Amino acid sequence: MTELSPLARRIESLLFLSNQPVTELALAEACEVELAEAEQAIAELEADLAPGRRGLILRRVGGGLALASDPESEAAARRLLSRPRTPPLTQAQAETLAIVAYLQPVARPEIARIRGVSSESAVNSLSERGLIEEAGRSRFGAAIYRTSPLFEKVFGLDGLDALPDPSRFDPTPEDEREIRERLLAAGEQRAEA
Amino acid sequence: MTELSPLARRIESLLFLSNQPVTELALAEACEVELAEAEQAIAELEADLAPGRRGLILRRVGGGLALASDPESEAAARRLLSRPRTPPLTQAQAETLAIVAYLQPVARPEIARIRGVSSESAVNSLSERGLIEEAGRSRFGAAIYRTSPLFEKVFGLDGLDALPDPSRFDPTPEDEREIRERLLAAGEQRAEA
Amino acid sequence: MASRLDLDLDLDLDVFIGPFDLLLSIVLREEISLLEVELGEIVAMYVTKLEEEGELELEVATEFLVLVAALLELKSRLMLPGAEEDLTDMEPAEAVEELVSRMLEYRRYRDAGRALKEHFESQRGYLYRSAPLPPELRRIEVETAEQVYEPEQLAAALGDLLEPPPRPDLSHMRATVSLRRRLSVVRSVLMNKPVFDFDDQFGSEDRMTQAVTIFALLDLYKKGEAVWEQTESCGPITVRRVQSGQNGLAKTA
Repeated sequence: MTELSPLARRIESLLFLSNQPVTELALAEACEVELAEAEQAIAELEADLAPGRRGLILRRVGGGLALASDPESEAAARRLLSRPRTPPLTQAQAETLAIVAYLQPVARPEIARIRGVSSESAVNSLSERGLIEEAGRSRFGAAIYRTSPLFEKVFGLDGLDALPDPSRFDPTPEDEREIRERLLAAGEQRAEA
Repeated sequence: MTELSPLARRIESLLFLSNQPVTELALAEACEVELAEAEQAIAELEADLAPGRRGLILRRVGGGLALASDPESEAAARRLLSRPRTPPLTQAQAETLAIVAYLQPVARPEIARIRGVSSESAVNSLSERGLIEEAGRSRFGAAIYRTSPLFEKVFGLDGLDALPDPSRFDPTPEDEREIRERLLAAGEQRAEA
Repeated sequence: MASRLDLDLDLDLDVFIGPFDLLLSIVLREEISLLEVELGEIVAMYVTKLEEEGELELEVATEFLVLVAALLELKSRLMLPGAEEDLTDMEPAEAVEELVSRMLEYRRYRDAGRALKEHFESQRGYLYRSAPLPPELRRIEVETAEQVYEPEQLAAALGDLLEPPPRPDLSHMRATVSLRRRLSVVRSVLMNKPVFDFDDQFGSEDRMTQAVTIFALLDLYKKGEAVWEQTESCGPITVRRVQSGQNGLAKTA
C-alpha cells in the first residue's frame, strides 16, 4: 500500500473539508508552498484518486479541484442517505439552460424570444435548482441571468470554456434549406391540390 | 500503488458523503452485502486510512465509522476555509455570557433560573464559538460552564479580575454571593411574569 | 437532423378555413394580411387538437410555438404605427427569411439543450460532500484573537438581570368574583338575618359582585334555601331565609 507525500495528504484533507472546488493557487497558499510544488502534489493525488482506484475521485470542476464519490457508489449512497435522484432536466429547462450558458449574461425576454414562448417556469425552476442566477437588471428592468458555480460543478465542467463548442449545434445548410422549403412549399402543394 | 477492493471503495464513498458516523450494519445494508463481508472491507479500508498515510483518516466514533481530515492539516485548513465570525452578541448571548463570566463556574439550570427563560440556544452558540466551555458536571449531572481563554482575548481582558464592576448598577455594594441571590430572586420574578 | 414541421392542424377561422401550414404560406405570400388573423385562436385550436389526440409531443409543440411567436412579432410590427414602411415593402421572401432565421436560431439552442441534458445525465453519478466545517475550524484561534467586544457590555447585561422586572400591570384585568364564594357569603348573612334588604347588605359592592350575588340568590332559590321579592320595578329586594323542609315561593316582579 502506498503512502501519499505529506503535501498531497494535506491537499487531500483540504479538498475533503471544502464544500467548493478549490483552485491550485488557493491550495498552494493554504499549504504555504510554491504553486509548482502544489501542482506536483496535486498530480500525485490525481493519479492516486484516478477513476476506478478508490471510492473518491479527484475532479477538475468549476475552475478548481474537488473530491467526488465514485459514480459506481451512487445507488448505495442513495440507499444510505435516502437522497432522491435529482430529477432530469426537462426539454424546456435544457433549452433555457443552453441559452443562458452560451449567451450569458442574457436577459429573460431574450430567452423568451429565442424559444418563442415565455420561459418563466423554466427560468424559475433552473434558478431554484441553483443552476442559474440573476446577474443584475437590464436597462429596461428585465432580469439578466448567468450560470452559477453549481452549474459547472454538477455538469462536471472545469469552467465555461469547457462547454462544447457552440458551432457544433449550428444547423446544417440542409436543415436551413429544408425549413425554408417547407415553409413555402407545404402551402403551395396544398393550394395546388 | 494499490487499489481498493470494489466494496471498500464503495464504503469509502459512503463515508465521504455522510455527515454522520455510519454503523457497519448500515453500510452493509446500503451496499447490499452480508455484515461479515462489509466488516472485511472496512478492515481493509481502516488499514489503508490509518493515521499518517493519507489526508483522510477512518475513525470509529459515536457507534459508527466516519472519515475525518488529518489533524496535521488543521492550520492549512484554517488558512483556506475558516472565516471566523465575530458577530455582535445578541441580548440573550450577552446575558448568558455575563452570568457565566461573573458567577463562574455556573450550572446550566442556574443560568436559566437567573434569566427566567431556558437559555439552551445561547449556551450552545457561545459554546460553539468557543467563548464558554464545560468545566465538569454538577452533582445532579448538569453541565457546568466557565469562560474560555478565548473569551478573555476577544473582550480584551487581562484576567477575570479585569471584568468591570457590576456594582454601579446597584446602589449598595454587595459581594458575589449576594449578587447571585439577587440575580436568582429577580430571575424567579421574571419566570413568573 | 430531420426537420419535423408536419403540423397537421386544420383551422376554422373567420378569414381562413384549412390547414395551418397553408395559412402560413398564404400569409407569407401576403394573400391574407396578418392583421386579419387571430393568432390566439390558432393557438387555442392547436392545444385543443393536442388534447384530443392525447399526445403532447413537446418538440413539435415548441416548433409550432416558435412559428406562432414569429408570426406574432411580425403582426405586432404591422400594428405599430410608423413601423409599417418597414413591412409594407417586405417581400414574401424577406418574411420567410425572418421566420427561417428565427427557427434556425431556436434549433441551435434546442440541440445544445439536448446535449446539455445528456451531459447532465452522465454527471449525475458524481456526488459531492457537503458538510459543515468541524467545530474547531469554525472558531477563532486563541493565539490570533483580538479584542472585538467591550467588557462594559457584560456589566450592563448583568445589571439588567439584577433589576427585578416591573410588576405586570393588571389594571386591564377585572378581579374575578367567585359564585361559590358569594353563595357562602349570602348563606352566612342569612344565618344571622333571616330577612334582609339586598341594597342594605350588598349595595356598596361593585356591579360585578352584585351581579354574581344575584346569581347566588337564584341558586339558593333553586335549592329551596331562600326566596326573594321585589314589589316594584327597581325597588328594594327583600331576601328571606326558607326554613329547611319548607317550600317557599318567590314573588318576582
